[in-house]
Amino acid sequence: MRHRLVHVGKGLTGLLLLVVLYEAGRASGVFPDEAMPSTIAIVTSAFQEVFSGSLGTATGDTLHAWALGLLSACAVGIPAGMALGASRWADSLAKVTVEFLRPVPAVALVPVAVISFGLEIGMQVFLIGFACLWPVLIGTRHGVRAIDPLMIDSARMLGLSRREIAVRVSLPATAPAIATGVRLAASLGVVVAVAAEIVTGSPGLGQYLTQAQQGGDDAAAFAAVLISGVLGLTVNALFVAGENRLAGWQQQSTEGRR
Amino acid sequence: ACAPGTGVGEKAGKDSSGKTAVTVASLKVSATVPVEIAQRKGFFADEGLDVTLKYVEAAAAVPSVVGGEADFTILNAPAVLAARSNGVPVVGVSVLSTANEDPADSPLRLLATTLKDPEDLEGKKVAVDTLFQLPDLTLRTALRSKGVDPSEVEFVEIPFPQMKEALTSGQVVAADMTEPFATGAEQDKRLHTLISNAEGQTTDWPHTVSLGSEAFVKGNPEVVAAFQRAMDAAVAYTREHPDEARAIVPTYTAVPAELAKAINMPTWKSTVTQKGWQNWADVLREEGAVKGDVDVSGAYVQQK
Amino acid sequence: MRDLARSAASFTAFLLLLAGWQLAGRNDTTGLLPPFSDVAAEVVAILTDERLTSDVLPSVLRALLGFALGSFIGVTVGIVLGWWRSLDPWLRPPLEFLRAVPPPALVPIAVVAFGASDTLRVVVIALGACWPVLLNTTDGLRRVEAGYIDSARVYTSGRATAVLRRAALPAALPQITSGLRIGLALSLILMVISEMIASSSGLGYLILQSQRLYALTPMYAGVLILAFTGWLLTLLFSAAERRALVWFEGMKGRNHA
Amino acid sequence: MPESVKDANPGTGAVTAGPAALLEAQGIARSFPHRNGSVTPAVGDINLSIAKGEFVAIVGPSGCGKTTLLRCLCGLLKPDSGKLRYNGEPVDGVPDDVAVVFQEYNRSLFPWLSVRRNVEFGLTELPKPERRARAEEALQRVHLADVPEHYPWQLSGGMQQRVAIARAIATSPNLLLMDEPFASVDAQTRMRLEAMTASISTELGLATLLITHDIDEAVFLADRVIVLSPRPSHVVAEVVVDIPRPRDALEVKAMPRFQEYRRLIHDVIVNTESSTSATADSPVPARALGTQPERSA
Amino acid sequence: MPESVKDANPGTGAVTAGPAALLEAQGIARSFPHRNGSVTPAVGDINLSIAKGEFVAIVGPSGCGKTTLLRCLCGLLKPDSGKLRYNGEPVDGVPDDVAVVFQEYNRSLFPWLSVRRNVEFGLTELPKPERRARAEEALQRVHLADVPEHYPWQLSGGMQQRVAIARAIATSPNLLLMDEPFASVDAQTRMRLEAMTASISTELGLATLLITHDIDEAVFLADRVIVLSPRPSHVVAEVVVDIPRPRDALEVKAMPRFQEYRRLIHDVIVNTESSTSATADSPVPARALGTQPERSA
Ligand SMILES: Nc1ncnc2c1ncn2[C@@H]1O[C@H](COP(=O)(O)OP(=O)(O)OP(=O)(O)O)[C@@H](O)[C@H]1O
Ligand SMILES: Nc1ncnc2c1ncn2[C@@H]1O[C@H](COP(=O)(O)OP(=O)(O)OP(=O)(O)O)[C@@H](O)[C@H]1O
Ligand SMILES: [Mg+2]
Ligand SMILES: [Mg+2]
Repeated sequence: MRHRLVHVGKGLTGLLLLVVLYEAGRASGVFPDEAMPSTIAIVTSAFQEVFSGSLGTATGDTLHAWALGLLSACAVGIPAGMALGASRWADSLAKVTVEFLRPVPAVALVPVAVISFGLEIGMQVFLIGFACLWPVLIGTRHGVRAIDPLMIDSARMLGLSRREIAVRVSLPATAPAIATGVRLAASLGVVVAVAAEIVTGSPGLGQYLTQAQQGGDDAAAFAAVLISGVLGLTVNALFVAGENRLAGWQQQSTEGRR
Repeated sequence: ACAPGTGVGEKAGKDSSGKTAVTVASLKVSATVPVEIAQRKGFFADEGLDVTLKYVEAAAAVPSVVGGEADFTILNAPAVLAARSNGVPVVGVSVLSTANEDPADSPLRLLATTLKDPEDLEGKKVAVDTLFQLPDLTLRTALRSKGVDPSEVEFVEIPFPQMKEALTSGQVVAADMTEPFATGAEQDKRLHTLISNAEGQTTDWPHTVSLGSEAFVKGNPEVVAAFQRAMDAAVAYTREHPDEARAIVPTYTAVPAELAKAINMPTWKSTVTQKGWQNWADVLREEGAVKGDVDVSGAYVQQK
Repeated sequence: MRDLARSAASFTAFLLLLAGWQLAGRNDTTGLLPPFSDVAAEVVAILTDERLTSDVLPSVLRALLGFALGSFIGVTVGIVLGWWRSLDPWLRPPLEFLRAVPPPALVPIAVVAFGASDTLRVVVIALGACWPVLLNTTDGLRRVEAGYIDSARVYTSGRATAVLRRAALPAALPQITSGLRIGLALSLILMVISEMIASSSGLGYLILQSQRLYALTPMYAGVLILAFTGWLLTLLFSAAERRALVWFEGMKGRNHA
Repeated sequence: MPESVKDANPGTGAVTAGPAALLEAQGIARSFPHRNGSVTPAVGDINLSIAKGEFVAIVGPSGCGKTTLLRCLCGLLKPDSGKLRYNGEPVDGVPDDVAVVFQEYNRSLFPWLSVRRNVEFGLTELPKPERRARAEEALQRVHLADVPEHYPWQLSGGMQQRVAIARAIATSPNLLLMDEPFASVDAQTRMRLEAMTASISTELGLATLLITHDIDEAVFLADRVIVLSPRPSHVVAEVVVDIPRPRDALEVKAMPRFQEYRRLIHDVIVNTESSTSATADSPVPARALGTQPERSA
Repeated sequence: MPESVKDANPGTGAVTAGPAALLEAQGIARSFPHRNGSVTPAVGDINLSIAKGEFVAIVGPSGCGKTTLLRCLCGLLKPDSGKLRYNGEPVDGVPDDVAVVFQEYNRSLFPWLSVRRNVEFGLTELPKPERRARAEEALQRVHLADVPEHYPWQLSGGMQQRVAIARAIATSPNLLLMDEPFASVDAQTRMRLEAMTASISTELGLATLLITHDIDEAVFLADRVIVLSPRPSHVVAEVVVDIPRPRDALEVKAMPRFQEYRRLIHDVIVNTESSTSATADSPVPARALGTQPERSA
């Protein structure tokens, strides 16, 4: 408990450093004073807007699309990544296609996404899912490749079928690498969700941000940035907690010996 | 409605109250205020339309009508022509606003720091929000009318909210702003209006227009006509009640109420001629925004 | 022989994808999905006129520069966090905060700090692309087999930098390259995003501008060039990777040798 | 069961196992290609058969291909050539009732599972209480009943090796393949584990193939000891150990017979190594000693 | 050099090493905490010293904490308590001239380096030709001169273990710590490697600490054999092996003295195990046998 408090304290100190840097930038004139409101103004605005204004709803909308997008990316990326990692044939079959699709920016897909999925959340989920797919896929693929072959042998020796091996050996052994990929995708997902909202105008933080900027309300705009940052932070904290449960063995097995 | 193409070319259905259900993908900008008025003042309802408003950003506007997500959307006239010239089947159905009668009233204007004469812009950096969209094209037209060759000016894209910063920090010598940024920036003593974007244009130049997909417009002439009538009525109402319009703007955009009272509005006008559309076709071609011909015939539904 | 068959299969799968596109494009009524053949013709046009040198090459160069800078930042900070673990609780939260800030939201700060310049774009790319590298470096370093570290400590007499350079980094290299792979593709995407602001040329600008004017054929041509560039770069990258990671593939593939 | 003494005649004489042959390998060869095109031949040409319930030990110099052979025998590795039958069926994949203890025990345990769950890993089809009981029993046999909730990486080398053994025997296999399973345990524990191995293989009628470096161990445990040549390996001699079971460690090791077997095998190895790879006929009168082994089971 | 016979008096008597003590450990203890708050005590309380050029062997039951002790001794693991001096200096990090052969050889070789480069790993300060020469020599000593360009994962278990030994001796350390270095090599090779170890330690005046499970090996090689109790381990007995050097394997193993030492150590182990953890005074008259060891060097 105490340990955890100290940990959180360190993190808060780190964040405080960020605030200090920001304010220093403002004070020294590196950041333009008018365009960049003070930390206090931002935090105040964030509080007001979250509890009374539309920022709360916007955050909810973004989170909703983000969660669905990330989930679909995982649903596709993890099995596909495992297949690509485990089978050389699958890997080479998909290689060119994957490498071709990967650098396609989600924004370039907006027209196609709107035509195919409409203006509703489906379009956003598609765009977020598309962007999040690659880190999950590549991370999983790497993880499967890094499995010690002797573990697979052991499982085969113990009579497991290919499918059972995938579920009971490859998946847990890959969990740490998947976790890294998903963690990466999770915050990328927030970014893409916001960007997609900016571009398409679907409701959410991004639209809120554009609106605030259009309205010249800098504090509100920065409040949206603050919230998306805090979202990222929270998401990461959740993932770290989940990762410790699912993949903690790896951390411990390497660190316990040091 | 997720499947591609649903709704395109189909008859718009009537809902239980006997009204025709119509979806309009609108934008959260002050130029679309007639749409809000048509909805709130019952102009749509008067014409037997049950309108659902959805808000999109410009990038999603055209896909939403050609994909059947919405029946009508709002854009500016040159964008409609550009889309058509690239084979996207959209048709303008009504005009919401045109260039201002008095250029001084224009919501779009070029603000500068030290320059006094538009001719001094040649060889300098000028900020525009997005190249080849309405603000940029009107500015070019205005410059040409003053004898300045736009191709000699270096335009860079800087989003409206950052323009003032770019100006005062000296990154650009002038910036083409819209409302509410222009009004906000003008309060800064260091900045002044160099030229209005409305120079060299008349109220025959359509600015904001409503549009639908070709298939829908062909398949639903009555709905289109009803929509046209409702919009035209709303435009007329807007012109006559500028203060009411200014009061509505902050309710669906982020323009602060204070500022909304001071901002310039375009001229709300629903009738233009073919010549008015042709002007844009010429500008688009001249400025190199589209390749090849821009055919204005069929680009918009004739006024009833 | 087998490799040849694999590449053939790979390209066949890709061609099927293109064929699907062609078919969808032919049947498209919205005007927003041009058939592949039109797009391919446009690609050839772009690559043979002056847009190659005015738009495509400078952008790719910027993407590469941004990637290089981002990788450097990612690896460096990743090493700091992964190796000097006591710093992690302090630095992790601010970094996670920054990671979640969408680049479009950072535009005001960036424009003001760097002006509407190429530097701005390279920095935007670098700041976006550094995260996959950073995370994978950190995690890779944390997961290095304890036995390797022990050995290295004994045979380098415990000099921390030597242990890091000669044991931990090579052992983490497979995962770091996995991060670099993601970062490389991300750099190209960020290149497009970076050209959303304050630009008047470049591949990303070409894509975005075409999109705004509903010139979908040049837009998809731009995307195709982007994808092709990504594929080429990945190919180069893989070749380098194969050389550096012979041991990894050999070690992991030995069952099936 | 081996009908009689076998003359090691590698490359020519196929070992014809009786009707009771459980595993039968003919002309197994395996080499490893390298990137630069060169090839390391590991297993040269090996004929081998294990009867039901038989205990066979393999000894041979380091790097001669024992592990490779074992991996081929259980279907984990495809031999370049040769025929392999298990229970009369051609081997394709690991047969259900074969368990293996790998030489690199530390890499074969699953680090994300506790010791108990590692041992239970192969027993999914059993109901949970029985699974647990079996795992506990197996852990008891290897004297590790006190650490079921530890993770493998929290164990010493010898403990990990014992977990691997427990995991293998918990599945109650019909054929147990063990690759130097006692290399990392202390002498005391080793003796106990040897005794355990002998007793369960007798009790359960389990066929066992043991790779070991310890000649004493081979002779003490096996019905038949197979001596391999250096790489590329082939069978240099097969020694049938005719000591009645049950065998008591102290008793057996004091028998003159035991010493004779020991010496014999030692000599075979030394001779083979010195004559680099004098193959063809075994230079040692393996025949002289071999007789029908008796088994108590 | 150990002045005289040591009485194993764990927990009380500090071992005072002479002026020539190279490594001196006093009251070393180390336990491992678990997530659930419980603690596994591994090393109980160990006093130990190794003189310059001395050969010490440690035997003890599996899991008693030998590896943990070794990791503490070379500065890889911080003991919970106790003092550690190397060359008179407190140990903080791994001293320069100490080499270690780890028990988990397969996890201690670098898979991205060829065998030769693994062996050269500790020699960076030497010019390249000399580095290469040293690596070659070391590989020759472990009979692996023919696979310098292989990667560790292309080698058999025994070969990997030998590479680890080569890597250690190539650095010409002053203190060599070896954790069951011969566990995976065949009997023949093992004998050769034992002989090699003995000869280089004598030739180079190298102090060696050998953890082994083989009592014969311990007695044959060591000047002093330390017997550890089960976990948490302490020293149960120290047996000074008074057999003159150079020792010839066959000769020594035939000596009645050798058998006596062997038996003695065996008895200590058996007694300790049976009396669960009868500590305090060693129940065995270790003193009776120990005398000043003679070294040929
Ligand atoms: N993946 C591989 N690639 C290349 N060569 C290999 C590979 N695996 C094994 N070898 C080679 O095959 C030979 C036999 O190896 P194997 O592991 O079967 O020996 P072993 O008899 O088990 O030795 P040990 O008793 O030392 O474990 C060795 O020379 C080794 O170098
Ligand atoms: N990282 C760890 N976490 C928890 N417990 C550990 C850890 N490492 C070792 N232990 C425990 O410490 C004890 C001693 O382990 P150690 O490896 O030192 O034994 P050992 O004497 O070397 O045994 P062996 O001869 O089997 O190798 C064991 O009971 C083991 O479970
Ligand atoms: Mg082996
Ligand atoms: Mg140990």
